[in-house]
Amino acid sequence: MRVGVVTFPGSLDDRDAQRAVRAAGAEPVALWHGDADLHGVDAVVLPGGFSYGDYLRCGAIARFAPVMDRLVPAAQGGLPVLGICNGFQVLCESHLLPGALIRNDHRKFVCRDQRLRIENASTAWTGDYAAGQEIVVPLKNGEGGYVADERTLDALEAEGRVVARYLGDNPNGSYRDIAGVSNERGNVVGLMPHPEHAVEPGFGPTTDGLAFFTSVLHQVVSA
Amino acid sequence: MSNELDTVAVAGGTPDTEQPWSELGLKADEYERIREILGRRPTSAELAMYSVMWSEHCSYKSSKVHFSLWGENTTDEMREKLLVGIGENAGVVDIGDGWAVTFKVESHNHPSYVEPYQGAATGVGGIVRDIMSMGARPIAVMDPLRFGNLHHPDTLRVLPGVVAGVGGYGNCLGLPNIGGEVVFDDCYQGNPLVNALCVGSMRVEDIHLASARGAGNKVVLFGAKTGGDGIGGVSVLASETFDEGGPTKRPAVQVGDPFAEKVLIECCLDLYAAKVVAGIQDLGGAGLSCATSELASNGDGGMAVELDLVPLRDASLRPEEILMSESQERMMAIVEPGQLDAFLAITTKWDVEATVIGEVTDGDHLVITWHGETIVDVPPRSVAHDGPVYHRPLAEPSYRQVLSQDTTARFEKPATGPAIRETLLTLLGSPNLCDKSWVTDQYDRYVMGNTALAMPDDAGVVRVDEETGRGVAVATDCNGRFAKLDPYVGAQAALAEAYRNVSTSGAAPLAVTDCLNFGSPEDPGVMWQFREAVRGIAEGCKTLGIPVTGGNVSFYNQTGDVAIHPTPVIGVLGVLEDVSVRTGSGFSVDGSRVYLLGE
Amino acid sequence: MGAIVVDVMLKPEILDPQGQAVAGALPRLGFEGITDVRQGKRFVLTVEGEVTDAHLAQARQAAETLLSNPVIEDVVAVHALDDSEVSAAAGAPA
Amino acid sequence: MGAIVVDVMLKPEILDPQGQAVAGALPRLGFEGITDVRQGKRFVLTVEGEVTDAHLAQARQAAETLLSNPVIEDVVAVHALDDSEVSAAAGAPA
Ligand SMILES: Nc1ncnc2c1ncn2[C@@H]1O[C@H](COP(=O)(O)OP(=O)(O)O)[C@@H](O)[C@H]1O
Repeated sequence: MRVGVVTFPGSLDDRDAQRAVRAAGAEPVALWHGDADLHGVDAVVLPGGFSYGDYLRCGAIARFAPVMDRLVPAAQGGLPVLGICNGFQVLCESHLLPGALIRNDHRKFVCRDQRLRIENASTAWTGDYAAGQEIVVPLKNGEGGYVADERTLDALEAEGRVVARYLGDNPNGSYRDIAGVSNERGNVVGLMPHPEHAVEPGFGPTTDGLAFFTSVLHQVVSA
Repeated sequence: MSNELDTVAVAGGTPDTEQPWSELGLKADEYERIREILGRRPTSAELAMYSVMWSEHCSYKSSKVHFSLWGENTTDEMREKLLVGIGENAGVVDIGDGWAVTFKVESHNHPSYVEPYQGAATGVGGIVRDIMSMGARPIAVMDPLRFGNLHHPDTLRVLPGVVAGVGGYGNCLGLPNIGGEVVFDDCYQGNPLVNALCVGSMRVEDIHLASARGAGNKVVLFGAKTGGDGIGGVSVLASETFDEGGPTKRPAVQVGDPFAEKVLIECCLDLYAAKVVAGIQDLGGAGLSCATSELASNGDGGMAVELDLVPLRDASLRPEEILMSESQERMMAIVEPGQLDAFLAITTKWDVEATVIGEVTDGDHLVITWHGETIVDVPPRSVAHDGPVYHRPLAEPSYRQVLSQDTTARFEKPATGPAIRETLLTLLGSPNLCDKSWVTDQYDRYVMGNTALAMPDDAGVVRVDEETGRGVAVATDCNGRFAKLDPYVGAQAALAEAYRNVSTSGAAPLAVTDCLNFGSPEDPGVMWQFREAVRGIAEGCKTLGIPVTGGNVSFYNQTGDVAIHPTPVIGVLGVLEDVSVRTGSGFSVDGSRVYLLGE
Repeated sequence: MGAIVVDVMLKPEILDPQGQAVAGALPRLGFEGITDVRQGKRFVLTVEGEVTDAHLAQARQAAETLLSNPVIEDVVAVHALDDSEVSAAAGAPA
Repeated sequence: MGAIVVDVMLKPEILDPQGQAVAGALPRLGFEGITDVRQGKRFVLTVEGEVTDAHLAQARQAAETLLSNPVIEDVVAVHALDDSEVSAAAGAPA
């Protein structure tokens, strides 16, 4: 099983995502933003970071990278794609996921160990969790406030597309405490917190994040 | 300066032209020395170069004489693990298994007072480029900070701006922030201290040095375009005391572009891996003046540079301004002609602009032309290394007598349970002891996935080798109040504290870096404090058996004639064979016994 | 050399933390008459030569595709920068 | 309810990484005619009732003290938002 990890200029957690893929037992494949080719991977992670400095809007410029020309139709066709933090922002800008991420309501970057509840354990990336399971993984962002209009939010709730929710204090002003959402099919997931920083004992608060990466392995193998 | 190009030929024929050496911060005798070296008056471009390179900040002219204390107190045993010592961009130590680590702390104090966000941001950017220029991948940053009174209105401007700047730049670069300090004291009100430390790692054989060797090799400038940022900033902002109205000379502020720097890091690492870099230097204070003269001075020949080839952001810049510009996110490499194509292929991949602006020559002069006319023709050593050296007068300041008589005897000691409780709560709630997470939560400590300890622990610990778990611990410390009472003992106390913090994490201390923040060197009392602090650190290091590998001096941290407390910030680095055995500083298991070690 | 201004504001229903922070600070500084603040972005695009209709059309398209995110933002104006504004931009505050 | 617009731009000599990132992206998206981009801020201040000269004076002062950082930014315009702009802001792109 080969999982691609895209590097945009300004990606930061690309090596971390590769490490997490390896820890889950899959083979990480480095994908380059300027190369319009997915090299036959079975799933893709868009990692965290500040692509193009996130100067315009986070994820706005990365969305137009050549690799995205391939990724968008593949995702629409069912390829499992996980966007973490900046990757989530890129997925929203690409309209693969609804809504957008804006500046944290307290206007500061926040880095902390975050409690989450997995709300939907049937997406391509959460199958190894139990629905309702609580986990702790790092959260680190300056523009992590998830926003969408009421209709969209209601639809997401109704269709079970809220994948994870913040527990405790809302860290960034996200509407309805939303930490992650999926597309209708459940193959594309965007997540603000960083499971890839919680896969190895001693480096990160827990190893609770590993199941995101094993989930996709099991789902692809069984599909 | 008139608009006519001041070439070497013009300068030779017009010895009596008035020059603004004093405005540029040079002393009359320094200007005379430049004329002696050149055998004529300098051109305006040469004057610009000498003035920035001979500034306190770049030349260490007041501090240099005391640096012999480092060497005198470094034994051969202490040098064993030292791969690169004082004098290069940053020191490098051998941490075993073929791994080398480089680290250094630097100040960006005055710019951070003028524009807190950008000052702090570019402070981080500058030290990271120093580390990159050694051939290393930067792997962590730290930020020892000092502010004035927490309740002073100006602190409301400076503190959030500095913290946001350190975080904004470091987070965007993807470097974990693994520690630092936040200290409040009235003495820093008009002179906050923003010190930034960076650690980098590399294989021993990948160490790169800043020297231009091999006639015919190309001089390549790469990274951001050159603009009018901080022109004269280094000499003005770093060497002049603030008057009430703030800085009076060029107010140009440098703006950092962390995205450009992130791309530059990855680009440099690809260049190193492809082995297409023969020499490299970052552009920091004094910009091209510094990079060209230092590379040439450290090399084996001369250098010829066509300054008009430098890509500009602002087409109206004059040659002397281009030489002095402190635009950020730029590097200069020496590249063998046969490797130039491979070099440029890598910079193109990363969308980094790279321009050949000259070459190494077999002469012994640095010659810079502007559209074919020679505007600089100097021996590079005279610019970069043989600047003025001052033996400034020292005198023990009289305040110490008064201070030493003011003991704790006049305080009433809390005697009852409630009084002790009250005292404890007051202490815990005081700005210098309270929880610092308002600051540290704004910094990414997880990025890169190698952080084994960070705040709230006493030392930061990062893994260097993912296979073996080998890694390093770093801590920074300084209590300026101790240093004010006795700079010798205070500096040693800072060293000892950082040493202890590294040891308690489970690491074996290996090397020291320091950032010496002081008032005006023209004040004999300050100079005495400085000398005592250096002596304290050097002798302390000898006792502990670990060498000073590099650091930075920041003078003129004073408002009017009132200097800050002497603040020699000490960083100690240690090595762990396997970071998984590191010890955190909290109680982790219920029922553990608590021991007090030492006296 | 001409210039085109593109103004982008968050949609009215989207939370604007920056605008709110400014609005909260104003009364403390003695500015009493201002009841609300929204913060948006202003882009100044430089084009070669005079601003033509073709330039404006390009700018409008860039505004809709790259410079704004229609999920949360509105493009509120795209227009050539007139000379009085250019001189203001070059120095004197309005 | 009236509204006042305050436009703030980085001083021309100050590096604008945001504008540069946009400028770098435009040609890749096929926008060829745009040679440079600068990104600034636009504030819309709401006041009670009609915009008066007193409001404008306040806005100007707020612009100089709070809304801009005079070390690196210029206030390039302070003016009442006219009705056509208000309606644009409320919906239709210009
Ligand atoms: N400016 C800063 N940047 C990063 N970390 C910091 C900073 N200030 C304090 N810290 C971290 O916060 C923790 C607590 O700091 P502090 O209260 O100063 O502890 P101590 O008194 O034990 O040195 C330490 O891990 C320290 O490294």
